[in-house]
Amino acid sequence: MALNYILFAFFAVMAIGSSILMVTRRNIIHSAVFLIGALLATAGIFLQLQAEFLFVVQIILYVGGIMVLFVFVIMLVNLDVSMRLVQFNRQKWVAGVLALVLGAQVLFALWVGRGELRLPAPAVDVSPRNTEAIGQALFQHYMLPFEIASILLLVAMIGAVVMAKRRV
Amino acid sequence: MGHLIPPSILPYVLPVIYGVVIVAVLPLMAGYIVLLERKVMADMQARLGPMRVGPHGLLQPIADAVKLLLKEDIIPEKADKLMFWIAPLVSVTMALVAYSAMPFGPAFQIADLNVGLLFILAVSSLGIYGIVLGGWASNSHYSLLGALRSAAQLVSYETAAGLGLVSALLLAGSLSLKEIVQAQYDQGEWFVFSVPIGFFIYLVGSIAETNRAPFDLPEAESELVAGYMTEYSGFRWSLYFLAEYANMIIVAGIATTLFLGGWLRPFPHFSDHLPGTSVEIMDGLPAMVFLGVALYCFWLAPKQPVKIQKIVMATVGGLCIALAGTMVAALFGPEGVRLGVYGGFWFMVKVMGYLYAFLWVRFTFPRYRFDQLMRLGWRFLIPLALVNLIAVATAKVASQEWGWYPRITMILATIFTLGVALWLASRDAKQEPAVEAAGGD
Amino acid sequence: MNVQLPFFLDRIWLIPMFPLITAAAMFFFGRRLKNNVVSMLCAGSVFLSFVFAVGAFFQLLGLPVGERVASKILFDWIPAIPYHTLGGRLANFVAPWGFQLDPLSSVMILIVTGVGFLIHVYATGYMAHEGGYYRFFGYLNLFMFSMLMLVLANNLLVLFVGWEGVGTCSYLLIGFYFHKKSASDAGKKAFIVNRIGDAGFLLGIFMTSALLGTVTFNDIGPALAAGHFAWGDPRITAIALLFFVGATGKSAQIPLYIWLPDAMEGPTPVSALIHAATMVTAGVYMVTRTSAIYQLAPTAMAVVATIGAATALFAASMGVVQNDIKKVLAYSTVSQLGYMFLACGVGAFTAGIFHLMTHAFFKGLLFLAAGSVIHAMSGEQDMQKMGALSKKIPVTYWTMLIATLAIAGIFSFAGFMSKDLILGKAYEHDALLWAIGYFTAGMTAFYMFRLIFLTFHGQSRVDHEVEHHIHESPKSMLIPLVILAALSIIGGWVSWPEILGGNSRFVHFLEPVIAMPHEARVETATGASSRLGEIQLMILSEGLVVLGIAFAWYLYIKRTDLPKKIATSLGGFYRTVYNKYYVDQIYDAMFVNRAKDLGLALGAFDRNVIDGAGVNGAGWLTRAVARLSMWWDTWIVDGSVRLGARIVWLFSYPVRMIQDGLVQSYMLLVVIGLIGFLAYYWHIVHQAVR
Amino acid sequence: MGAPTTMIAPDYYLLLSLALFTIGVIGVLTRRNVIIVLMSIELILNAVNINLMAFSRMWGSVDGQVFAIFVITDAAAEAAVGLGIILAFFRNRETVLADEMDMLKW
Repeated sequence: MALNYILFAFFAVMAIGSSILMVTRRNIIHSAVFLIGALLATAGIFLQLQAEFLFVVQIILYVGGIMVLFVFVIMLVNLDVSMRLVQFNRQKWVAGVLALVLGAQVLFALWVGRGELRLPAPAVDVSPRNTEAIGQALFQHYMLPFEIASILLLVAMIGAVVMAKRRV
Repeated sequence: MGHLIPPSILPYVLPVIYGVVIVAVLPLMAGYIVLLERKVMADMQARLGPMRVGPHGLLQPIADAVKLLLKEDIIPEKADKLMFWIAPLVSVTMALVAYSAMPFGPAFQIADLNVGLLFILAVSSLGIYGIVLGGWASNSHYSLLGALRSAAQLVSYETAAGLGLVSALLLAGSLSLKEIVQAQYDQGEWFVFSVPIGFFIYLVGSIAETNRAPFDLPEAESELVAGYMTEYSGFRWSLYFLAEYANMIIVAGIATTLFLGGWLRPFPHFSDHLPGTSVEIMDGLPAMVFLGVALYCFWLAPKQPVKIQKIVMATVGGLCIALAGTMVAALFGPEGVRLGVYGGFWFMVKVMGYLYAFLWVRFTFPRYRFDQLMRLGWRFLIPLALVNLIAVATAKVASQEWGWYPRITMILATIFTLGVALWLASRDAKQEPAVEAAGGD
Repeated sequence: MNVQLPFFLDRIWLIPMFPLITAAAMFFFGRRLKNNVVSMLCAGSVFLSFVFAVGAFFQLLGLPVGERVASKILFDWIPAIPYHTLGGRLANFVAPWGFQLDPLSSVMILIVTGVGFLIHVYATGYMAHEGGYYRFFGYLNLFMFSMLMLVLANNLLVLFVGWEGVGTCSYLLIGFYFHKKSASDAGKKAFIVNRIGDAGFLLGIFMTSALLGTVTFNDIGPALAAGHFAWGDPRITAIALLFFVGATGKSAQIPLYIWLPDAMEGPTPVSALIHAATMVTAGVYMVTRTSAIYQLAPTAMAVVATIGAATALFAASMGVVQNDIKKVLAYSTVSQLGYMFLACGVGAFTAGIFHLMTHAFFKGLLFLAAGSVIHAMSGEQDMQKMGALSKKIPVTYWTMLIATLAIAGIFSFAGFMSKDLILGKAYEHDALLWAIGYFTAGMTAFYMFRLIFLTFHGQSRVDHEVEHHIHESPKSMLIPLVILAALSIIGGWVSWPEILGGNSRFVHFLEPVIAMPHEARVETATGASSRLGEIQLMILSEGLVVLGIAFAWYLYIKRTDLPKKIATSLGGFYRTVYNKYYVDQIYDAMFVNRAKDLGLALGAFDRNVIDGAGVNGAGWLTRAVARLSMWWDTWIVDGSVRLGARIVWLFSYPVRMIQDGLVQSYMLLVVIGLIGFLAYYWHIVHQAVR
Repeated sequence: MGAPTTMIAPDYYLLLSLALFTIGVIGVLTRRNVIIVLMSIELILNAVNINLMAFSRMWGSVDGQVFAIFVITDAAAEAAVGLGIILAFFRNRETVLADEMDMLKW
């Protein structure tokens, strides 16, 4: 019913708008905040797609973790220098146009395949235990990728420590 | 009353009501927690504390609130207006949103997400943005430093506290708060008794997360005037204040739900019915307590110096009488109402106990240095939490797969973890770094 | 011979070792040692050698006359090398590091160690106030070692080692005051002149080994016998002459005597030890040692005798006119050496060695006494500035007088015995040689007493500042004087001639070393019969000596004005003699300057022809070629390379424009590629659809 | 949450993710500030996640969500390392501008 569309529209508009603002702001902090907004909107989209676990993970990891890191770094590096500079580089026009062309191509793809994708009729409870299902898939079917991802995180952590360490 | 409202919006009615109630009650609660704090502090320091406003300062919170609302709202010249304006809102909003999954009672809950616990953690972890942005926006070094400190502190201690929670989650086997409480009911004991070390870790972590003493470095008066709140005043400041106390209540609620059996009354399985009725005798206890308080108030009322105070004290007594009445009435009312009322009562009692522990710690321990704080978090709590987690998991496997007696396994796991804790503590005591590390990163 | 020898004989090799050890000690830590420690060590080591020498000597006497030879071989220095001698025999060249003690070398080591010890003691007093004390004694001990090696060697090569060693030490000690130019020049002169002699000696050694197939003394006689060499075989004569060249170098005979007078630049003890007592006699010793060869070379013998006699007369004539006290002694040394060679030349090797011994006594004494005089005169050496010192330094005076009597050959003094033995042998051999020797004896008496009178008698001509602190020398200097004086008196008695009722024991003691070929013996036997007897000869010489002494007294005590008159009356001749017959100048003109010219010529050749035409020309050529190839490299090779690089650079220009190192432009390229890919993909799909 | 009775066609989600993706690409290509470039990359990853979500919902399986988890993991790792690099670079060169980071040219 309508509420669903309303929610989707709200989240979508919020996501697109704040991401546009994110890209265009001069002040990096504002950009970060708008990115947070976009991420929260995406989380809302997830929730609407009945992926509660991903919704929470999105908030905890992205918003509560990664973006905190970003804000940290932004506050560590000197802002007002970069704020007074030109914000866009030489190739902005051609780049923008090319990006739009790319988008247009994909849009064309969507247009060609319009209406062929359908969501199944909602079961009375679509995976009520979303978390358990993900856990099962993650720890049984995707065990190896999971471990590899953990190793990836370890490596990233070490790399970050080495990088950010002073006198290195 | 089902026919009064169209069925289409029926599922959304009750949550809205609950939400309004919470938003209305919370500031009041926060104010009175402050009063409680000051009273406890005075008691521990052999003083009286606020006595002027209202009998025994009972009206002090209201006076403070009025003063804060009437104060001039100052925005620094060089501040980033937008952020300066948004930050407190973010804090308080996130704090309030977190309540939407908090089960005050079996029925008294806005939304029972099946990831409720994670949801609360996530949302409350967003409160950090309020602090960081506010500190950055006020364009003052004290504020920025305080903000960065509190951000670092939160990020570090969230991990430890979360790991402490997971040990309880293992026993519960669900992320839905309602089911967690239910699991404690089924297993017949609060998880604080099963995983005491997890509870301890969460206690410390929650104190640090809410920037309370002895971990209140972000607003350490002696170092940076008031941390991220230095440039704030009046209403915005009170918003931060509200957010802080709301967060305290949230962490207390989480601890209550996971470790203290949520809305369950003590000895939930003990049942002794009033003869001829289905009334549990133990349910009479709250009514008795309220009644006693009411009688005390009435006994005090004539002794009050001023007339208005007499009246106020009497009012309080009447309030308590009314509460006792409701409780008794609830005993004979429909099942749902009874559960809700009593659940809410016990829940709040436990929350208050937890907060009392907060205050107690605050007035007992001196403030930490920043490097000490970080070391405690990263080198003691997190490893201990991990070990605890493994031990508990092993114990659970032992009791489930190999059929060992659950309590024995839990006790063994606890003892093992205690040993590890002692070893960690001795190791840290051995290598106490120099003071020059103060100020940390 | 591996029969068990008695103690000292078995350890003769130790005798040179003691001085060597102390010398090494001096060179390594001498700088840190106190003077008295140094003198104790050095004199002590020499004394130890002396003790061993005496012991060895008496144990040698203990052996029967036939086999009085003890040889000790430490190890093979040069292992055996088989080769063919000129005689065509297959020989085995081996140079063992061997020592040999027989009557001859025993006498030598006694002289060397005894006199050497006394002179060490003397030097401790004489050098007390000189710098480089330890250096001096180090050199001195090194000299002792070399000299003992020389006299103890059992083959020519080891002897040559000692020979060179003593030459080096003499060089070092003459130039001891190296800061004085004259001293260092004198040292160099001595060294270079010795080189000439040594070259001859070395050639002699080569010829010996080539001809006889051995260099060991004991094997030379048998080798000669086995070779059936005729009497006067020219090859043998050549060897003998070459050896004699070496001897003239070392023993300061004509024509190589010129270094010895200059050698007086060295400290007086050095003059006494090296340039009077021991080293300069090495030539005589060597000739005696190889007497077996000389016996077969009458020509060489004649040359030796002639040279010896000529040197004796010549040097004596120069000694007459010298005013430097040490120079006088130096020339007298030369002439006495001439006597010794005269003796060797006439086949009286034993007489030569005998005179060597006595000469070591009194000439050493003379030098030491002169040193004492110089010491008293605080460095003054000119006799014109002396006189009437006999009262002031009596001990020196008396000892020096005894030595003078000895050298003059007054009866019963050591000099008398040896000199008259030589004169007698010479007379037996050839009257002319005897006449020369006889006349020289008179001159010797004359100039020696001239020295005595000028120095000790008459009225004093001493400068006043020197006058008042003339003093007798310390005990350490006087005691050796006294001992040597005693030796100068009695030293000759070991060989009291038969005619005077004695038995010339010393001569007989040396006899077995000197192998007398029968021809020579026959010849001398015939020669001895017809002329005057020994007694008459002795009386004649005594008379001449007394005459010379009286003449000296008349000229330098009675009529002190006469010498000037004589000098002026025969001016040219006098000046010639006074300037040593201009020999040095002649040598300079004949050899030294020629050598210099040759060197200059060679240098010029080297500079102009070799460097100029050869090296520089080659360099110029190379440079030219290099410049050419450089041009080629720069323009052709590098040019082509650069051309290629240039081309690549040109064509790479657009690509390089893309590679600006900016992440975002790379990203842009990625996007472009994506667009292209999608476009192509859609093209495919379109065709598939259609 | 009450289960919605009618579903939205996946096209909408795809459009949304396309929009976010394009915006992210523009940001990556045009902004000079490296931090914003990184944030734009995060945005792109989000667009991808939306796609994954939509399809996993469409097929009714959680695989898409699992992949989304991996994507988020990658995003975390990338953010950590990238920000570390930026910090180090800022410490050395006092700049956060992408077009001044051309030390590896040619």
